[in-house]
Amino acid sequence: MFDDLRELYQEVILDHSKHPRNFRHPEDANHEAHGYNPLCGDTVNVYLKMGHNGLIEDAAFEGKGCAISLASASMMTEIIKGKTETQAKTIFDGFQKLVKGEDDNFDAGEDTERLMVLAGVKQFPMRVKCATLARHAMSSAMDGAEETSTE
Amino acid sequence: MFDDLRELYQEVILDHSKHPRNFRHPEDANHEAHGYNPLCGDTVNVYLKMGHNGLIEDAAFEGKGCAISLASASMMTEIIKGKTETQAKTIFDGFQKLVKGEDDNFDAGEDTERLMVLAGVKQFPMRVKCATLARHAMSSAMDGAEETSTE
Amino acid sequence: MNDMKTFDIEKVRADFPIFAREVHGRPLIYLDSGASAQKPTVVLDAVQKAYAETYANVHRGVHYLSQTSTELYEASRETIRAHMNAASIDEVIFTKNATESINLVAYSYGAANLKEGDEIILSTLEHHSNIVPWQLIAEKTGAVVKAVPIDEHGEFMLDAYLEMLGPRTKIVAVTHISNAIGTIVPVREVIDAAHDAGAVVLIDGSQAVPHMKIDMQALGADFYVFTGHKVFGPTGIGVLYGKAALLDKMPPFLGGGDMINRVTFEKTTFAKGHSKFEAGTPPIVQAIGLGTAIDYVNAIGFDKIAAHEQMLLAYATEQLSQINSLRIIGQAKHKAAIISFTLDDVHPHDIGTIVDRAGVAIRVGHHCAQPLMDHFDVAATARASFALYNNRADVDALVASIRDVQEIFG
Amino acid sequence: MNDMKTFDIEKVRADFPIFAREVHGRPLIYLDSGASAQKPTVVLDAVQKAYAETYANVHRGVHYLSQTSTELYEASRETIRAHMNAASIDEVIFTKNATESINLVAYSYGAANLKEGDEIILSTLEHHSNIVPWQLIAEKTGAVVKAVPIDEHGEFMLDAYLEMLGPRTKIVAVTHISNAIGTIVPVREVIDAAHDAGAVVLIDGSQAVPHMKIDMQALGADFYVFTGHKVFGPTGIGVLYGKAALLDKMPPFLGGGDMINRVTFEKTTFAKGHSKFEAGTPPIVQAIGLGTAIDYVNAIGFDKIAAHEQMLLAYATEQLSQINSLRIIGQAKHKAAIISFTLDDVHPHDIGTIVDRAGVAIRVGHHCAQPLMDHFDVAATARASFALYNNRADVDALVASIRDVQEIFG
Ligand SMILES: Cc1ncc(COP(=O)(O)O)c(C=O)c1O
Ligand SMILES: Cc1ncc(COP(=O)(O)O)c(C=O)c1O
Repeated sequence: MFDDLRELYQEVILDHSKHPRNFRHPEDANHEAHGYNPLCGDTVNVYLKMGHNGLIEDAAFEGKGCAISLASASMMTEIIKGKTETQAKTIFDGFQKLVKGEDDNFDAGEDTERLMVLAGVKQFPMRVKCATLARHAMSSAMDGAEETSTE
Repeated sequence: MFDDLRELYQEVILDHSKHPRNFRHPEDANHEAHGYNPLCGDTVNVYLKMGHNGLIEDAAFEGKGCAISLASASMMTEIIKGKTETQAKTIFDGFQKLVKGEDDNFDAGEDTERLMVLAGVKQFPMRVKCATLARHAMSSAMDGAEETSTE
Repeated sequence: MNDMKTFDIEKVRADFPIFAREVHGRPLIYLDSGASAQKPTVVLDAVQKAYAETYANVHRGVHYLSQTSTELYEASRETIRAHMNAASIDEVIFTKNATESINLVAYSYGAANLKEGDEIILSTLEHHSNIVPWQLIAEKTGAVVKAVPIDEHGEFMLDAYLEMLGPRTKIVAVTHISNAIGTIVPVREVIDAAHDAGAVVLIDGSQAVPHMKIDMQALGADFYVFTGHKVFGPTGIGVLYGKAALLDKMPPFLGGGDMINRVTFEKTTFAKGHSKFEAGTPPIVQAIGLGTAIDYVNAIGFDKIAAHEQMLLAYATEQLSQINSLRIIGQAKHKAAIISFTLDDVHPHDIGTIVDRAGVAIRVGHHCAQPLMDHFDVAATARASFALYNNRADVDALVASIRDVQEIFG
Repeated sequence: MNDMKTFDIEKVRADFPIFAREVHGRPLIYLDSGASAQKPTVVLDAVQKAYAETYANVHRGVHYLSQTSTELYEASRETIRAHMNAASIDEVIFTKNATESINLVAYSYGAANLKEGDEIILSTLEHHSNIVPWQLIAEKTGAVVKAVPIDEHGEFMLDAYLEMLGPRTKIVAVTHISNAIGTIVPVREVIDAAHDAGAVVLIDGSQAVPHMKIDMQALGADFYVFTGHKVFGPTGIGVLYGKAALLDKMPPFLGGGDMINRVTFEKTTFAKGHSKFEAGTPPIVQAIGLGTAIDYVNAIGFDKIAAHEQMLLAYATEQLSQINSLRIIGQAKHKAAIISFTLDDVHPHDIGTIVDRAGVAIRVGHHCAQPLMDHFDVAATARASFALYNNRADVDALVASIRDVQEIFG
């Protein structure tokens, strides 16, 4: 078996994909968006509860997808909860560069290590969209858009 | 210079193309047809006076065209005049095979020799349509069609 | 003739240069011919030669290269006519792919003949290329698109189809073989019934032509389309067969050079025959390559190709069925060598990524057949599709790589 | 940079394998690049390699070959974007030829925006491919097609054009360079005036792209089309550039795989960007070949190519002018290296046949520009068109072969 496969499908990722965190539809969510990957038909609905000063009080999702997209959605909801919109978007941008292999010095503060488990995606360019589907939908939810597609 | 060019552009052909016979519009023509070659824009109008029993009493034409198409039209009018429709069509068919190189034993009776001067066309497949434009228009005129095109 | 001993799979494989290469350090196991087929050396040579030795534009020239290029291009049309047993070369139109062929019929025949309330019958098996053009034209004309259902095995439901046919049915457009699950549709029955109802029929043969001999005069379809790249030919070329009687009455689709008779700003008249539908410089070299590809498969013989592929289908079905948690989607009685499957709990994209590392190329996704995916209530499947150059070792490699998937996903 | 000494014509000729061949026992003198250009070895190698080493269908696969094929295909789009200086790759759409590109705009933009009485302005210089699509769409929408006149030199009459523009003008579609007589149209002025009048502009760059550098952002055209085979690329590929703001609002043209977002029988939504207009399997390998061709000409440099071709144009014009009874049709001030001519009393088809026997390939006929032929009151002309690989010896051979014509016709 191949090292890069082992790196992609790390324990943490498989765990998040099998037992996604925040996999629910909070009743008090006030922002939501739908993400869709036309390549594989995967869908994700993200739900945010945005408080004062852009604080993300709750983040959750529902949807179908591959291990990478589920794990990515699951981890993202954990990470952005309690952050401000600006902080979240900075993390999204860094994450985007990380999985595209555009930035080797990824730094997302305390979340760096957690997100680094998804860095293996950069060896698999066709899977980058899986890793970023949730992040795009979350951005859209913050911006008020209703539907995003990775294409 | 090349032999096959000399054979194609024989004196007789150049003469017919420069001084086409029966180049006129007879007032008493009772059949006519328009021929058009979309490849070069050449046009020919043929006029026939058909008598009893399908006898071709007069044959004439007008039009623009290359040396081959003009010579062919000119010679055809001479040859079919005085023949019956059936005789003319037999000659047309034989002529068609001759210039396409499909028949080495061309026989059009007394007209064989005259038409053989156009046999050089068979070395020039792209020019076969030039040689047969008038013949197609004449067939159409006999059949009552109004417009033919070589394509 | 039908002697399998003379189908030498190693010799066939040697005809395809791509099998000399490795992928991720492993021999290439190519099980994605349903998406696009590999090309034999004879086709590549024909393409190279057409560019390097006899290239010029066609139809409009009297010079030697133009004439040669035209002859090669038109000879290819005749090859395809003969292969399909079309009645005349005027029934064989070159397009850029099967998708354009279908759109041509929708835009030309469809727009001219459909009225508000008329019905276009498709099936749940269709590829998007045989759905969307009809939806677009339905929207323009007020016609209605209906889909013949399929059963749980993925069989085309002939009875339901017969009941759907009626006086409003104007066009029936169905696939010959499903690209996603391999179902072979009983097109002969479909066509006869449609004709009885007074409808015209388009058959999407994109997946059929690589696997079986087709015969237009025996089949009786009004239109039949296929695409060059799936039948071992170049990309950029497709074929539309249409009955001359219909084509003659259809308005042109694309306007431009070569499809005209006479152009003035006041009035333009159109060419006759296949030319009316071939606007602009055609895919000259691609047509030449496609003719060569058709000659190649005919030299091997479709009886042998079909027997070889059915053997692979049976072997692969048997081997895959032994994998726990693997579910084969589509178990029609008559199938081409295409197997779609899912694994419990493992998404097809993850399957695709993992088997690729073992050199195994399969397709994962919706296969441009989302209504079919919806029918089976899956977003995507993994699909292994076979062609004449595959062998049993390819099946074994696929099975082994699926074990890798299971190992990773525990 | 602009040092002509570094344009080594013999080296350039050696890049094109076809010049190794003879025609009728004579060296090939190819003066028909206006109809289609020859291909350099680098393009043939790219095509061969794309089929033999990295071939698979694009966009839909996660396996290695599909990914590689997709990367090569999309890299080509970026090459073309950069070459045209388009603002984004979403403005670069691959079609099968220039004709399809124009039809796409007519069917999509035209059908959605034209109403009864609206005006489409073309010019008398146009190729049929930039006339017929507009006539077809005018017939469907009730719009009216008008043609800007040209003068006796074949010059586009800018004044007349400015007067024709008005509130009803919705679309202006003119050629950048006339394929039949070489006139270079002042497209910048045409575009600016059209924009002032509120019309959108399509420029047919089929004859311009092989001869000059183009810059979409400097030019400001709303749509710009060209065809691959004239710019040393494969057949079966064309390009449509369109401003993103317009493309985004346009309905799809061809429906099928790859141009969708989500398909159901109830409702289908479409992809964004260039994908919306690329239905079905694209001309994958042809796009790769075209990108290689564009890289090839850029490596030589358009300043050198243009200088070389203008030198040939001047030399050929001078030499041909010395032939009694030869009349050059089209003597615009700014011309590309295209010379149309007639000989008193000798029909162009006879000229073509005779010079061909001397190995000289020229085009004879109406050059798909019948309204232009009508303007000059000829049914056909003979046309010599030059490209970067032609040299002065080619001109001399042409002149000598015309002497043969005169000898035969006495
Ligand atoms: C000016 C012009 N426009 C359009 C075309 C059409 O190009 P194509 O036939 O490749 O579609 C051509 C060439 O034939 C041309 O010269
Ligand atoms: C059944 C079927 N129809 C149509 C198509 C469309 O072919 P193309 O993409 O070459 O136009 C395909 C393949 O993609 C197919 O499998």
